[in-house]
Amino acid sequence: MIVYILAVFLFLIGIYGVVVKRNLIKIVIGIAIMEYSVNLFLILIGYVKDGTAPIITDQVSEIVFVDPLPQAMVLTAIVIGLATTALLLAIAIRIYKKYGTFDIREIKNLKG
Amino acid sequence: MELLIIVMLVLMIGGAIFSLEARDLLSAVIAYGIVGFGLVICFLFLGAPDLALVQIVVETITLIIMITVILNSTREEVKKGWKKTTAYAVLAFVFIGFFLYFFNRATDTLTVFGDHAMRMSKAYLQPGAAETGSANLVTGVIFDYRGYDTLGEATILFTAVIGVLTVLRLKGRK
Amino acid sequence: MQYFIPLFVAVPLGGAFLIAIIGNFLKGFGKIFTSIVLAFLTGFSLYIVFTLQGSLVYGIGGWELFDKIPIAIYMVLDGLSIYLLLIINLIGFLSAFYSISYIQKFTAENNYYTLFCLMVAGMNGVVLSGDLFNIYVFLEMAAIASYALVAFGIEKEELEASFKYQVLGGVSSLFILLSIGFLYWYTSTLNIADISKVIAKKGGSQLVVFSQVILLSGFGLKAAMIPFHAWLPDAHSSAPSPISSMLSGVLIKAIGAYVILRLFFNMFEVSYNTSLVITIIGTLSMVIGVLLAIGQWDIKRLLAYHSISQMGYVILGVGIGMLVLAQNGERAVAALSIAGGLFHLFNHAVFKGLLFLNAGAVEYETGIRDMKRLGGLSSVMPVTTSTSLSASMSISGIPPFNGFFSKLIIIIAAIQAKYYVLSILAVFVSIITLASFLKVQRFTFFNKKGENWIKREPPVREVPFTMCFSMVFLAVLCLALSMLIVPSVRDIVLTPAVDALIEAGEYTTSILGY
Amino acid sequence: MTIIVKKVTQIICGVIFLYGIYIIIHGHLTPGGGFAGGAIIAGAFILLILSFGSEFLALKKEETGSSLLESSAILVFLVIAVLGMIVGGVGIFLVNFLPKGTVGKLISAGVIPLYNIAVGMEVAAALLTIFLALLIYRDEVLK
Repeated sequence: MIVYILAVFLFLIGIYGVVVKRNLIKIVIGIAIMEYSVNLFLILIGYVKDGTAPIITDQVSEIVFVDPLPQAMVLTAIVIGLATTALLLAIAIRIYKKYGTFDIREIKNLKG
Repeated sequence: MELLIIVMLVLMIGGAIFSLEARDLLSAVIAYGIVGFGLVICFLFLGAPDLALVQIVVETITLIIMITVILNSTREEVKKGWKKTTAYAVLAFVFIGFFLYFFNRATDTLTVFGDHAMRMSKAYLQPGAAETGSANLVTGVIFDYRGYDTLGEATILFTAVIGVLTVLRLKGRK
Repeated sequence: MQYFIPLFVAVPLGGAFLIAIIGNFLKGFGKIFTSIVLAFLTGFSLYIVFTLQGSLVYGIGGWELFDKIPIAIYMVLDGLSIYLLLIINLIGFLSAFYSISYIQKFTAENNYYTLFCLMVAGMNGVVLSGDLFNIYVFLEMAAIASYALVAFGIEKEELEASFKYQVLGGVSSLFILLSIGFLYWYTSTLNIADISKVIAKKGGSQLVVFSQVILLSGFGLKAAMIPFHAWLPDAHSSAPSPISSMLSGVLIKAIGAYVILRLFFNMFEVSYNTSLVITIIGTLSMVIGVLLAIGQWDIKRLLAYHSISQMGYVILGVGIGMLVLAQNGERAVAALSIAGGLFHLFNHAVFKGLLFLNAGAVEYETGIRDMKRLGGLSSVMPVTTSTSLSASMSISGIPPFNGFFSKLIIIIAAIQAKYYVLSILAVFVSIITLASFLKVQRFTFFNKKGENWIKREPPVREVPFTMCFSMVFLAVLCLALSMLIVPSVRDIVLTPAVDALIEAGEYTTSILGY
Repeated sequence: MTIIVKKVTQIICGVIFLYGIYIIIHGHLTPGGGFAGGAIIAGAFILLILSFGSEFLALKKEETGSSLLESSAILVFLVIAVLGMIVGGVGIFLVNFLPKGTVGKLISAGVIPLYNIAVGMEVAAALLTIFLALLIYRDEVLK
């Protein structure tokens, strides 16, 4: 059970980063950390004791397989995470060019 | 197995905390890399080689993009105004406390790590290979049982690229 | 008939990819093709509205049940989803038609139409899918397309608004993914009907309540309900007008309100305290949204705050229905209040879309959004004035228009369900809405003389045809929709949507067959 | 970049590219598949651009070219999905209509290898376009 608590704790560190940090890049890092922790949490759920990767090789298939469904979900979630991070970084550069800083406090209405 | 995962998780949590607290943005991004590559190793332990492969390459490319962004701009983070940030920090810690408390209460009745009861994926494991014909069951699930997700998935990457191209164009209005 | 359901997602997707390729060579291809695609989809959904009995279930990839467990992804088309599809595609078509001339002021027109088609495809995908993770994937597609569209004109405040919207939207999507993980952990299946079956069998545990809270906060943020509304005023006021009319008219409904309804009616059992929480959030958004809107002078920010309060009406109507069902009061009152909520959902999409299009027309001609510097446009822009007059009257609930009827139903249902405080609040908020929209009308269109507009170097005259057409069409719709009160019309459109929510069991039997 | 980096890149780039193609083609046999292989191919190109500097390639043309490739690759993906509806005779979206073949062989999983190739091209072109967009933005801003 400790493993799940640590994974959710990593998620909460991401939330801490997003809420508290003033720097745009730190916020983007916070969101990316949250994405990684959710992906890990999903895979932790699908793990079966001493199960191996779900690939059928030709020898006698008596081995226990890990659950392939969370792996399909997480593959999608990783690429979604990449998509959001790329868009966030593109906007962060434009804001940096317009304001000359990554800090939220200078940027007018980005509070909250 | 569980011990290895716990060690990796502690390492990743340390990397995450360091990356959020680091003054220099470049070291923050590098520390963020610890979390990403720690995740790759966790995937390998948990029997998910597909994901480890995708994660390691995607993580490298994200790091390259982040470093390109940072080298275009400043590397130090402005530190001022302690009053406001501590208020937010206290708020965040309260939220973290509540979340963990409720999470712990909610999940004590659930299956322990490792004995996961399969219901939907029973169908993917037993006859899986025969019906989709692919030896790699995960690819079978991705492209055949849940191909609709992957269609949405590829479109999301396409949307992100068009979004980046629109945001990074030079002149917005005529 | 069943084989045409995937067209709702495949056609806009194919359209988006074709526009992305052909758009570079053929300049005007994007605008025409988007309007054709969306017109086809509107007609198709109208056709299905009239011919749909019960619900259509479509397994993707042709996989049968594996000893009574659904293993593939199912697309479910029942009364509620066809109702939403009609709204999405209708407002989508009108906004696309409106933006044919509005977007000429921007560069990269082709990307605009690609992202527009992708947003519509994402929303159609969310409304149609019966699988929890699939809803997340299409929700993310519509959300990323809307992040990029909010930042379309690369000005300072648009980039900030888009960044804030994306950070909050990203956090809420991750909450949703986390709760999907919890539900998969508890029920180890992803199909909505299957999850409700397993939860019914296993009995509600602490985890179900915990994931309900996270889901409600995640989708609450997408539907801009009160504790999570921070992103809405910035995002909706700085986006290009057809996009903000799509955003507040359709996106917060298809991604926010619809999924809350689907999950809390068809997946989880209707429990007393969750419906109480939903009703409280609805009333809070209704009241605080309108109070925030009074002090605004920028037209679009005022309209954005009003979206929050009108969404509060919708959630209030549905919340009262849930409360009555949870205390298993008589179903007629519950059906009436849910009908009121859903009817207001359609009305709000129509008149809020129209109001944003009017604000866009005013900005297109004069380039000013601040009401203090506007005035006397009625003599110069007759069409915009008349359509915005009809929209303002219907949002503040003046009899002949549709807003009045839907608010009336919600208030009657609140009284019948003996929640007198809520009905008084609803009337009070409607009066304040009337006051603030009179202010809008007086300042933008009527008080000063119009001739100084004509003397200005680009003379202010009426907006081009495509914008007028969409605005007039929506204004006519404002009147036509009040016909939904007539029982014969109501049974075709509104009652199947309400039944889809009231008889929750029927949703699961249609998929699982048992 | 120094001469050493350039020389090493010239050698490695080909191997990385080949490895990416191997991962895509054998997606349904060994771990990996469209997403992983596509990302590896994009990594090969990014390495090439990083080591040889951006003025070496005419970036602007590259970017439009790769975004064009990306949209056509995902269109191929959608066409295969819709083709299943028409050819499959039963008219079911995303059905695996090609013969399945024996499990372990290379040509074995019906439509899945085609999906793999389409998604691989799409992911490679997508990541490359994002990276090129950032570089072009940096050059134009510096100018």
